[in-house]
Amino acid sequence: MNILDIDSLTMRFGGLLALADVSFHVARGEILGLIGPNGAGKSTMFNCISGVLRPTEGDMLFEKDGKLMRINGYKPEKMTHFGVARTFQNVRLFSALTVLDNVRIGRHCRTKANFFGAVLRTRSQKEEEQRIVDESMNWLKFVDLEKFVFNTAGSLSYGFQRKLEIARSLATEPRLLLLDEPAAGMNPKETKSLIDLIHKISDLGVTVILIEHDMKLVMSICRRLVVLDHGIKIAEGGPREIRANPKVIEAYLGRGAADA
Amino acid sequence: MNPNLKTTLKYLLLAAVFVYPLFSFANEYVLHVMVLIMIYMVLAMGLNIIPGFCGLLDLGYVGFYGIGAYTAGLLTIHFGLSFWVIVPLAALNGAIWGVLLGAPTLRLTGDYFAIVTFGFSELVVLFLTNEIWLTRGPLGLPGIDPVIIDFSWLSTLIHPQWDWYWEFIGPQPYFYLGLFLVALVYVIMGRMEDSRLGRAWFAIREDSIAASSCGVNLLTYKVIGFAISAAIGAVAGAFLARWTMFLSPDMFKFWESFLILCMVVLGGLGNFKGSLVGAAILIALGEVLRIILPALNLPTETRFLAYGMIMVLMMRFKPMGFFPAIATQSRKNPILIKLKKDLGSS
Amino acid sequence: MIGKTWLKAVMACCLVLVLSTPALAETIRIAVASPFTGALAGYGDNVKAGVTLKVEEINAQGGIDGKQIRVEWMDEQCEPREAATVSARIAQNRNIVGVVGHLCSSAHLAALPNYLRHGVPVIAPTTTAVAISEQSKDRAGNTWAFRVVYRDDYQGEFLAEYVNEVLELKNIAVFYENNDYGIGLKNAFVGKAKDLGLNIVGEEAYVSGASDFNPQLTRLRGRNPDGLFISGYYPEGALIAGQADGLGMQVAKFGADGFDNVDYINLAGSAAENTYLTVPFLADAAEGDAQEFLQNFRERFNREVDWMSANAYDAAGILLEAIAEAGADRAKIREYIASINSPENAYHGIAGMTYFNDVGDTLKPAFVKMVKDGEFVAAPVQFE
Amino acid sequence: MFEQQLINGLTLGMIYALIAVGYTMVYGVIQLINFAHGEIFMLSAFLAVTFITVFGLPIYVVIVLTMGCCALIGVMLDIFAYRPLRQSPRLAALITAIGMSIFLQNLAMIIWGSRPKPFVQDALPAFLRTTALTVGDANISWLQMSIFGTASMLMIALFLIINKTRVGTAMRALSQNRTGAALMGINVNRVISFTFALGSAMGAVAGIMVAIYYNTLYPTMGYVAGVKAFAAAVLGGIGSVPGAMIGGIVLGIAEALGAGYISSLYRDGIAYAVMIAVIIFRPSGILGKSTVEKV
Repeated sequence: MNILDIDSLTMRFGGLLALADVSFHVARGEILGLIGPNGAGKSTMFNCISGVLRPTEGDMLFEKDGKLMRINGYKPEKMTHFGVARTFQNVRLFSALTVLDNVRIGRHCRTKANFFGAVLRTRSQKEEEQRIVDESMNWLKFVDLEKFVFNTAGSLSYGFQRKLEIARSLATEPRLLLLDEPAAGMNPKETKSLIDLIHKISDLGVTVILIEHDMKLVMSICRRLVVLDHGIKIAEGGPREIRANPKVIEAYLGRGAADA
Repeated sequence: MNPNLKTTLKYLLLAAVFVYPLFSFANEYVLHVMVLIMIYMVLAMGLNIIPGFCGLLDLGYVGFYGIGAYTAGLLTIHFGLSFWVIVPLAALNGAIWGVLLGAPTLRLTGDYFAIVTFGFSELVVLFLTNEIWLTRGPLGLPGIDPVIIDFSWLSTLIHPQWDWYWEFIGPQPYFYLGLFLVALVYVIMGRMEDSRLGRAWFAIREDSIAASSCGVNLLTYKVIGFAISAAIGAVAGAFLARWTMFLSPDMFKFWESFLILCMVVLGGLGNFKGSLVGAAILIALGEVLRIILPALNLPTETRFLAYGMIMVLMMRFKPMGFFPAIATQSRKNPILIKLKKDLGSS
Repeated sequence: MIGKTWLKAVMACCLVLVLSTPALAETIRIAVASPFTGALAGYGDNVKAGVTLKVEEINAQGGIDGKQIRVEWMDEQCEPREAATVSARIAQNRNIVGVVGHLCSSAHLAALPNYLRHGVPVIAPTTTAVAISEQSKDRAGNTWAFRVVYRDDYQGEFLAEYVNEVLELKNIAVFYENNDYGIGLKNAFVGKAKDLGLNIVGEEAYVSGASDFNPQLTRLRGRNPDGLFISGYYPEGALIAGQADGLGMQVAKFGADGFDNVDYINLAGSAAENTYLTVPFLADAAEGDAQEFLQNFRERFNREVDWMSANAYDAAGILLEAIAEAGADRAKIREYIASINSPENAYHGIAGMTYFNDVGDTLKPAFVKMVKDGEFVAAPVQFE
Repeated sequence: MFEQQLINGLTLGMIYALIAVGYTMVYGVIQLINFAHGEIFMLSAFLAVTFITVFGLPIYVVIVLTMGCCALIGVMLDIFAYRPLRQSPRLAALITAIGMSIFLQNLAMIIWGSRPKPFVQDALPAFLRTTALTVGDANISWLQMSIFGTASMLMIALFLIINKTRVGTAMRALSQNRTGAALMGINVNRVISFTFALGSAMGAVAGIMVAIYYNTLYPTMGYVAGVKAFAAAVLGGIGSVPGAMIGGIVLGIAEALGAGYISSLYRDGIAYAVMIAVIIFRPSGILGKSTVEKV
């Protein structure tokens, strides 16, 4: 069964057509690569799925309790609640807060203590706080950041910040994880550990959509790829097909490259 | 300084302040100023939620202060309600207005929100000034009863000769009541800060888009923050009403909003303990200048000249405030202390 | 963190404590509480001038019992909160035996509880609010708060009668300042005017510190009044007169003591002509002392005297006389002032004679001045 | 009566607009609400009167001289108070602005005294107070005409400076992206100082016009006018110069009509209520561009 169906999605910003009639689907449990040159509309696609933007036309269907439901127009926090988590192209951490606090905030949508619980320090609130810390620690261990629990997020190196952002999004218990260029700015060693991490995430049963420019990384972990160019889907298929697709080559290398 | 010595000294000083009003040499003016400082401590802590925790500029906090004060004053004069009933009612009224103002406007960005809050507080003052049938307007609201603790109904049941009835006269009882109020708000602030609620606020402050992708409903949590902040401001107002026993719309001009904001910034945005220092410094500064300037043979008229200059200098050399660290309360969270220990030992 | 926080807060408080310990000196100290900074500092300056003149006179004569008088100038910006703090400071300092102040009624009302509880005699030169009468006694029934100015209700009614009988205006437009003074005065005037059968064609308000009155005046102009009653102070009053003139409203203007400042004419220029105002004293009608005072005032401050300075001069005079007669003791001073309770033992100041009733209010005759050829002159018809 | 109220409102609005451009330009380049701007407006009135009474200069010279002095004050304000705080949190600069506002206000009070002063009427041409034309039942004086004229002229000049000159281009670049502008070789500090100078000069003209129009000046006059003008700047869309002009005029007219037809007691309240309503329905003001954060 598909976890996400994108059906002729269109996104306009004034006169600019960022996504034009894009359709594809994501199967439950797969790692899908979303690639394309700069300005192709990849991040716009993520912003639509995660609720930051409301698409102009078309449908987005997300699997919930075994049924597909239309998710156009839901706010980001609602999408997180449904089980869609994401990272950002430019890392967006709560940089003045500690690493642990960042992940604890990720637990927000799965917990429910309110003002009165907090002020009266009820038993259930205390238990919940303990659970939040335990679970957050598990996620930090999952991404190998347990050494930095009490450091401020802003003080981490770029690679670790990326990982922390992944840990934070995992803490929301997603079923679909959107990773926006997770390897950008990483050295080869960090990239390698990232590949392992993505595999580990997939092993948990989380479906992953990946935007990435590092073709080696994409080709090595994605079974299937969707290619966008100027808001139009130009190709879809396995890594080998895509690599051979003349349209893709043209999009990346310019007209003429495919003929040569 | 040796940390142990420091702790001891700190508690000694606290104890000294605590017993000071009981001595016969206690200076009533000093006590008066201390009570005033405590009111501003409550206000500054309450305001800190908005610019400090949620990262929104609020230029109209005095509106809620005024709403609380007049709620308390009118309920006292017309219905003779007890202070202990009035405080929750004032808080509730403040919170209601916080929600009414916040719900439609908290989606505004940055300075647009700031100017809306400012406009609101001006409207509150205009209402208090113009609706003479209700508030007596510029004539002021004199003759508000002081705080009364009345357990006579209980004492007569126990013993006919006993009369457990105390009326607050002079600054001493208000000092302790104020201290209680500061402590109460302090504890509430600490507990809120180190909770799911506080973390959601800090997330909004640090990066609202990331916060919403963590599942934080931005508007809801901003409105909650605004309502709580308003309620705290209203409580301070209720205390003020029963302490000064006189209210006038002049007491809630927008300069007060700025003053409280200055306290918050000076103490450190997002650090509610810093707000205590900010309040103490800015109120004490006004009084210190009142005393020092004549001693230096400078005319009274130079008082605010110096005040403004000192404010500028403080910001010049402490642009982040005295205590820039945020979310410090979690350092005392037993769960985290234990975690730290476990991590250290492994 | 918390340690340092508390430490600093406590240290700040201690600093206040240390600095506020009273200094010992061979002087008699009185306090003057008024706005010396802020929007209303101009009025505070008037009070300061009046008191300064009186104190300098006494000190030049050798002070009281050989002790010089020292004045503590207490700035309260006309803000009730500041006034309450200032009054606590005054009350605490036992060396201060009496107070001249406050300037604004709201500040005065906020300060009174402290004075009453500690027993500080206080004489207000300018507070006209009616509500003060109910707040002037302590629990034992002793009056501690006095004022040398008549109440709003008296002036307002007086003015209504004057307008009716002497000026013979029938259609009155009322323009009042939205503060305790303006409203109190206006209410008294309107109430009396209606009783007298005058026609109040419109009531408009403005806020103090405003500078544009055209919208309200335009509205009032539409009602064709033959008189404009401006219930407020001279700075706004002058602008109102000027703007009314600009709008082509050639009507008689009248106000109360709030207008009695030569700046009214300076600011309003030719538009000030044909303005009538009630005042507690008339320079022309004043006795010998007063003429000397006027002369001294002009020399010392290089401006014409206004009613605030005159009242402050008298208020300080009463307080200092009480100190001289009864000694530098708060309770005795209070008793002495309270005993000035009939025309026979009234204090004869430059603003006429002053005596107090049971609640500390004063009963004074009111006079009428008018602006003629760019100067204040006594109105041709006075009124008893 | 309506025409008269409209004229009243328009005059008021022109003055607000002149002050508001000072707020909005500074906000545009450094995102600072310069609360001390109102005090510059106040200082200009006092400086002008001082120049006339002490040095006996003719009014036209005085206006130019005052504009220059206020521009200088604005630049000094920037250099001494705000420049050290460029890298600090925005609120630190805001508090500094409030502190400077208190300082300047009290400084003026100490120098010139706290009582209101009349403007020197003798220095003005006599025809100013006479009626220029009559529209319906409204009289428009030459003074009002010259306020309209001066304000409009200055607005056009400002528009030309911002859109047609090199420094104007630099200002616009700065308001888009300060780092980018610096990388393009723009001397950021100099452009910011120029912005302060320009805004202060505009405020100075407004100050003199208010002092002449109402024939009064006092140390706290900058406070209220400044706050209203700030509201006008926000109403028009803070950061937008044409927005500030429109915001000022809208606010002035709303105030005059509100006071004339609804309630003079709620005069300021009507201005604020209009402002709040506009902002709720147009969250970035009348002409402000809503900035969408790039994710």
